[in-house]
Amino acid sequence: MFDWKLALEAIGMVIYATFMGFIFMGIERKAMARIQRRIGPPIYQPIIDTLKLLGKKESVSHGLIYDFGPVFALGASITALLFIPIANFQLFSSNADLIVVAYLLEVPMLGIMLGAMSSGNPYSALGVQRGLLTMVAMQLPYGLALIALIQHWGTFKLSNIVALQQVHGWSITVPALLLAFIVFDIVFQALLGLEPFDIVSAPAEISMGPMVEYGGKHAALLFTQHAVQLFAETAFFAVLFLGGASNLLELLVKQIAVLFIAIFVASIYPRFTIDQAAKFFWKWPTIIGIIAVLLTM
Amino acid sequence: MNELMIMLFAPLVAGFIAWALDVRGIREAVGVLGTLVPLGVLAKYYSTIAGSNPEVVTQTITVGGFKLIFQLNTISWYFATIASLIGVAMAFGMVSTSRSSYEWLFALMSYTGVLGVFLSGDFVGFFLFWELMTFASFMMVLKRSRHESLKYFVLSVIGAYAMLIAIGILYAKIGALDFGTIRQALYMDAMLGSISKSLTALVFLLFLTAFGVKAGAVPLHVWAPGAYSEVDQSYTAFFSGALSKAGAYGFLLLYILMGAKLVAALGIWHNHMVFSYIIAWLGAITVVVAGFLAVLQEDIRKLFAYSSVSQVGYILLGLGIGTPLGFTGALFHVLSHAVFKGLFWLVVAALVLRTGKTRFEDFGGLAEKMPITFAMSLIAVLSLAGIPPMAGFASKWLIYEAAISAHMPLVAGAIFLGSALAFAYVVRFLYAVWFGQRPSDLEDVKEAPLPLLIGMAILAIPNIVFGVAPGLVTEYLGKFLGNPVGGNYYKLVTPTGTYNALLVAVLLVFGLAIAGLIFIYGAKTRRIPVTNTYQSGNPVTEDYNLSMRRNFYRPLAEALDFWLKYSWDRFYERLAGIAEDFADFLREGFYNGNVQSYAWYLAVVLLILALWGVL
Amino acid sequence: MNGQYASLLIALPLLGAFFVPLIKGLGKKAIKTYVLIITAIQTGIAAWVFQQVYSTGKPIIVMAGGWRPPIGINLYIGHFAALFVLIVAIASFLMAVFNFKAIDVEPIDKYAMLFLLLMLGATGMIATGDIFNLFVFMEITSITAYALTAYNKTGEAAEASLKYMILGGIGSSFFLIGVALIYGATGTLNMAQIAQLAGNIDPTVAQVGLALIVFGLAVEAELFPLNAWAPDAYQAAPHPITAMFSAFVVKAGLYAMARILYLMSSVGTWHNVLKLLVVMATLTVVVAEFSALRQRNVKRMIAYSSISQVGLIALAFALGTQAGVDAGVFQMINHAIIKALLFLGVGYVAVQLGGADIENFHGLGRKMPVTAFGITVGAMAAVGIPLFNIFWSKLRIILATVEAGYTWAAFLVLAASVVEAVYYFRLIHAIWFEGEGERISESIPLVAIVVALVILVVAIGIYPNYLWSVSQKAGSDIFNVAQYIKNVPLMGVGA
Amino acid sequence: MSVPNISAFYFGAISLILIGLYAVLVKKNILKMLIGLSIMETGVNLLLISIGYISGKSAPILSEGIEPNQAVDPIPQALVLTAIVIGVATTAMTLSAAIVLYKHYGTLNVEEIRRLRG
Amino acid sequence: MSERKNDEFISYELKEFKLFEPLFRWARKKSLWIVAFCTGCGGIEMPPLATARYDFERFGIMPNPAPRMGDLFLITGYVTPKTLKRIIITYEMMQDPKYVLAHGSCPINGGVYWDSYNVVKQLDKYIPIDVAIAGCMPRAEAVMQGIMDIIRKIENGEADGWKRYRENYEWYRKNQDELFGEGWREKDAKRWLAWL
Repeated sequence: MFDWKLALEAIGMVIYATFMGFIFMGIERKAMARIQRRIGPPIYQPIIDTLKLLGKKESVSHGLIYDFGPVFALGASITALLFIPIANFQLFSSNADLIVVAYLLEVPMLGIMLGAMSSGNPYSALGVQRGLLTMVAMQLPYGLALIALIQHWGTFKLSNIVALQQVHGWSITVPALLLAFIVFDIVFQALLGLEPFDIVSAPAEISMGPMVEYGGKHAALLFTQHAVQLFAETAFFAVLFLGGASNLLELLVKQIAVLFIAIFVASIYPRFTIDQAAKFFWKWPTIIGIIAVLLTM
Repeated sequence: MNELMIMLFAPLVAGFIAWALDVRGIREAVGVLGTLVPLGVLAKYYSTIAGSNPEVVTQTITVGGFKLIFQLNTISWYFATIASLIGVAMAFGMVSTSRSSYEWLFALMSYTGVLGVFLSGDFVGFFLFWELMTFASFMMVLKRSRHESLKYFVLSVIGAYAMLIAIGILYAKIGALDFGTIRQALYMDAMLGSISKSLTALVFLLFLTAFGVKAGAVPLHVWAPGAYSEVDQSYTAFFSGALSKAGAYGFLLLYILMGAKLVAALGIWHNHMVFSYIIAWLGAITVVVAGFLAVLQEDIRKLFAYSSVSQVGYILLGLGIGTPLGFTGALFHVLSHAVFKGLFWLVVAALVLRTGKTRFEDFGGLAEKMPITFAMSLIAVLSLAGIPPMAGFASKWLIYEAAISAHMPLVAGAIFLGSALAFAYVVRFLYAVWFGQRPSDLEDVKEAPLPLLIGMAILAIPNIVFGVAPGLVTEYLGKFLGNPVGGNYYKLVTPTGTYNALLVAVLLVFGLAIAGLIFIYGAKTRRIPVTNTYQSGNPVTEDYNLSMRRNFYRPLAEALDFWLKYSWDRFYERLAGIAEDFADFLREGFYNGNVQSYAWYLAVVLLILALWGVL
Repeated sequence: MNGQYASLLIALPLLGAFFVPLIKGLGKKAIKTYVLIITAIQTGIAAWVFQQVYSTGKPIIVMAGGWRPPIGINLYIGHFAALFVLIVAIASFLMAVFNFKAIDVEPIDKYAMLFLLLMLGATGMIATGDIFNLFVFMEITSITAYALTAYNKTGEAAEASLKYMILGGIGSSFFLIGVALIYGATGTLNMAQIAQLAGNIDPTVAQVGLALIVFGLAVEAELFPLNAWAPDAYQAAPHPITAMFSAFVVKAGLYAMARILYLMSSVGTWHNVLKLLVVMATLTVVVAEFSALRQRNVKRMIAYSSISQVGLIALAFALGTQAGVDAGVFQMINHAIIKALLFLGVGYVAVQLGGADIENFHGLGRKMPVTAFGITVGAMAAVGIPLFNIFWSKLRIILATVEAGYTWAAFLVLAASVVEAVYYFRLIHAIWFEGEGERISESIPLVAIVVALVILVVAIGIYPNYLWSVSQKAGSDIFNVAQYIKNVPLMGVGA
Repeated sequence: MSVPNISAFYFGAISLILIGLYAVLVKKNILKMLIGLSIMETGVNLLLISIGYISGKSAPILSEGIEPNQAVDPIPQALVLTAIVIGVATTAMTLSAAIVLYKHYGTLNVEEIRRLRG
Repeated sequence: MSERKNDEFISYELKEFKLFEPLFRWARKKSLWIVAFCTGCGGIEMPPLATARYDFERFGIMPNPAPRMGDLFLITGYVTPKTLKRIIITYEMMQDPKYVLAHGSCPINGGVYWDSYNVVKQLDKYIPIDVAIAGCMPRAEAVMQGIMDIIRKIENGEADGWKRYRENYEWYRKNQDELFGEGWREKDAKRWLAWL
């Protein structure tokens, strides 16, 4: 009963997503550099970095959970990826709906936290705390944006939402869902850990936050996970608000568009401290979210 | 037919025997046996209840002029099985943690109380076992601390007496006490409207306080942290696992008995039933408030106590939604909360038993010392945080579905915030207790004793089984609620969404395999000690504990300082103080010892009689 | 065998009391055993009467001097009277056993006489069928109560008995005015005939007469404003006497009030007297409970609790419905058992450890485990915990109160019983979980009594059916007056 | 028996009762209170007698000259006898209590005798 | 020497990944992460490289605070014993293959502080240096040239400082203990405890 076509499709999609994820990270660094009038690294730089990390001759571990953390994170990201309807590949999205995917996208956070906590380094503990508080802060507006979306389209299934958007036009054309789009975009910054809310791995303050103790293949795993997560998040964003895509190229264009919004916002804003971020998230995005939700009641 | 009686009174009798014998070995054996009997009887009845032609098992006895009816239908079987499952786990836990037979007696008495509440078919039996359950759990807390126990007892007795008055009003209006007649009369009355609107509102309010106190809804949750943390922790598994479910069962009863009448009396607002909307909002507020309080706690038991209150808030919310899907979600969450919270409390019992400490700053780095307990707590963490392949997620997912499809967006938003808070305080527990540098005095900590581990295993297995195959539960609940949730046993299909638990688990394994491949490919890992961490180059020593366990969420407290000024505890303390001062004033004023003033009281009464005559 | 020797119930204590001075010379222990024998015989007779009345179903009518009522005075021992005379006898028997340990103040023979007369007074009040006879028995009970309260010869005892006397004196004189008015209006003193004629007498006179009688009896039955003497009397009296006070003396007054109240039920303005009584009873419960909250002396605390529970019984009687009266009787029986147990326990602790302050009760669980267990069971039962007997009667009363429409009264009573739970559980915590002490030997008979009462409490708690049917019969005995009138062989004379 | 006509005796009895009550309520000294109490009892007894009195009839002693219907109603008189005996007993009891109080408290003022309170 | 072998600081697996070695060497060349542990006065020379004018990010070089992930260890300027302790600990935390780039003349021979009591004259005795850039704080172009040298050396496999450190770890260890005294790590760690 194991249909090989779906399995091959899945594996192909995972490889494609990882590759494109690295490219997105490269685009991100390249765009930031270009904004600062620097040439910036080649787009495929993250692939080189990951290969270099994999090639490290020595690898250090603080215990079983320290190793299990990144592995679990990457596993969860791949799972989340396979539930999102990428372009015309249905993959497994018929078996899960929006809430499941939203939760699966947050599960890698637990993997990273597990690994970071078991390393015993106070910087990583501080990173974990900030990561969790950011998640707590952004969860309410994130939920409200999703609820507005679900209430408008009346269904939880991603494939249905994509189909409805093909018929009735993209979500952002609907005024209420435009508000939801704004809220989701702000939350998107925090999900990716980009500039205004990158308190989680604030490079200057707590040296790479949770990832301070990671090196060699563990860091490679985390980079791959970040790549897959980036691809999954942008695909999720595109599917929800920009009407999914009939083919990979169209999806790619939408993903890059979303990515550029995030990059432009990231390269302008300084960093919020964690309680400012919490207060901010519970003030404006939540209010806009409530309005969006009430409009689509 | 009298198996029901055996099932009901077996724990009580076992409790008395255990209390009377008070011999180390026999006491535990009798106790465990006492908890196993109900589980056995319930298992035997599964075929009749959930079989092809489900028929209700009833048993009536007359006590003191009242006719007590005990019935076992689908819903009471469900609740009774959960309670007995937790009871068995508690018994195994108490084998290793409880020292005195006093605790065995009252633990098993509260067990009988809960079973009685779930099985009783009329209000007198319901009230009798409700009081018995409250009293027994109160005596467990009384042994440990007077203040907490009195706070718990006063609140729950106020709840119980509110229920008694509501029962009295119903008895006065309908003349009967058993659920069948009351339900029939109230159903008819919804049309006729002989019971006035205000009276129905009063009865609803009274029942709300009664069940709200036991379930721990926000304004009445004050007793929960104190009561849950003061008691011997393995009993708390039962206390918060099963006893708070009696409150949830009460709310369900409210729907069954008075649903139609309440709708007729309190009306509809924006196509939500007003009374269920109130319950939903009560649940939502409980989830958020208790979640925030749980995150900011420093004591491990307080954290889980507030977490229990918040999780029961989910159940109330599920019930409050009112749609069959909402009920399925709520009742599934009853099972999953009972299971993972019971597991957490057994883990806490193991920790307190082995280390004797309860505050987060004294723990640390126990993952190596207590590996099995750590594995169990990891399962419980995954389940409570709602990570997909676990039972916690399935029930929470159903409640989300129900809330959003019933057009209750703000309530659904509250759950989003609540589940994030759950994630936060659960990870905080993981970090503070299991990881980081181990304080020097925890060096010789041994693994938890075997019976406690068995108890944990009993509760861990359902977590995984119902996580991967949620259909089992929803299909059983469907018998009672007109199966709103389709799909086979590993896949849930609701009109608006689907969740395939098995597939998520498979894909997670697939993803882990890929990640594992990459991991194995790299250089062989070398284990380094905790002191070999990057402290910007400074050498690190074992003596100074680097891990950050105290005030883990200090920034959140700063972000919330506006709300944290108000606390329900202080409000209730002041109320109690006022009551006691009034009592003093009354006593000093009235009984002031002077015969003359007493004679004046007589004269005053004579005056009243004289005036009375004239009126 | 007609029931003539039922009059022995009255004669035996009277003769016993007057023989006491004869055996005064034999020493204290002899007197105490003598009292024990008398109470034992009394219990035997009462048990036989109880068995007789409940098996045949017909009340026993004793005509004093063979004169038929309404000329002669008759003793009407119906279902209630048989039951309660038995309770009075048993309680006195238990307290007689307790005398051995508790009483050592000098004039033992006078104590024995007063003890028997107190029992006599209470039995008489319950059994009599004539209101003036009721006044006489009430006076006997009151006077013996005044003397017994002052028995300890301390300043407090004298003060307490003085208060009791003054208030009791006022109460009984107004009771007499009431009797005079009733006699003036109906021309007879026999209760049955009064019930017949009550319908057609002038309503104001009937109401004033009834109000004054109820007032007089209310002082004896400790309703709210009139019970100021009660806490002091309970505290100052010797321990067995306090137990007897709360077990049956107060109840006799309460029964008399209920009996007369229901006799005069055909009086026009009956209902607002009932309303007044409901208000007073609820206030009794509330005020007594609140005053017991921060009590340093445990005996006074239990006295307040007893007053509040008696107030609850008064509330049940004042509802004016059959269910209310049955519940009241059921509560009366349970309350008698509980208070006997509690006062026995507390008294015994006060005797052993010197004084009934809360300090002595710290760590009692280790010092005197059985007594502590008895007090704990008594306290838990008094609060209304399910597996004990008061739960059933309190449940009955609350249901009857709400059914009779007094929901506010139910609210107040339940709020008061929350307060009761608080101070009783503070006591239990003090006994078991605070302080320490080594074990003191406890006397065998008292331990036996405590254990017997505990078993009785738990037995009724688990299987209340028999006692409920008994109290239903007793309740109907009070409630339907028509049956009462038929039973009494009136001579048919009268205006 | 018709409604007893409110004759002068009743006013006397009721006024005696009220005087006694006044004494108990106002006087601070215990002895004065007791005196008030006994006045009240006499007032009650007077009331009791006056109920049975039929104007114009002789005392209820059936000597040779008096017929039963000429005599006054004997029952209240019997009641009064017992009431007086009881009054004596209570007064004796209260006086002895007053003596003991004086021995212990050293005062008869009702305000000071307040050890048992609260 | 044998017990030194499994010293918990250095692991001796030298397993060569034959198949992917050229790919990894290419990756190591193209992505060098600098451990932003700028010691001495040269620290301020490094940021200009990241600006638009020189932009070493073109070559895949990224300043990275965590030593576990870092490859290129910059010693920018004079090295005092106190800093040397931190340098050694950080260097040993970095994972092989790692390269050291010494700026300025001070690490080479003490430079301007040739006679100072507190400056480490020859850094090469304590940790292996791959490329040293002369000049009393070389300008950005010189540093870029140094980095180009490091990349070239990695390309043709000459940058084997980490191998040298591993093979004669004993010699390096002797020099370090000679300077700081035996078991200086524990002593230094405990020194601050009294104060905390």
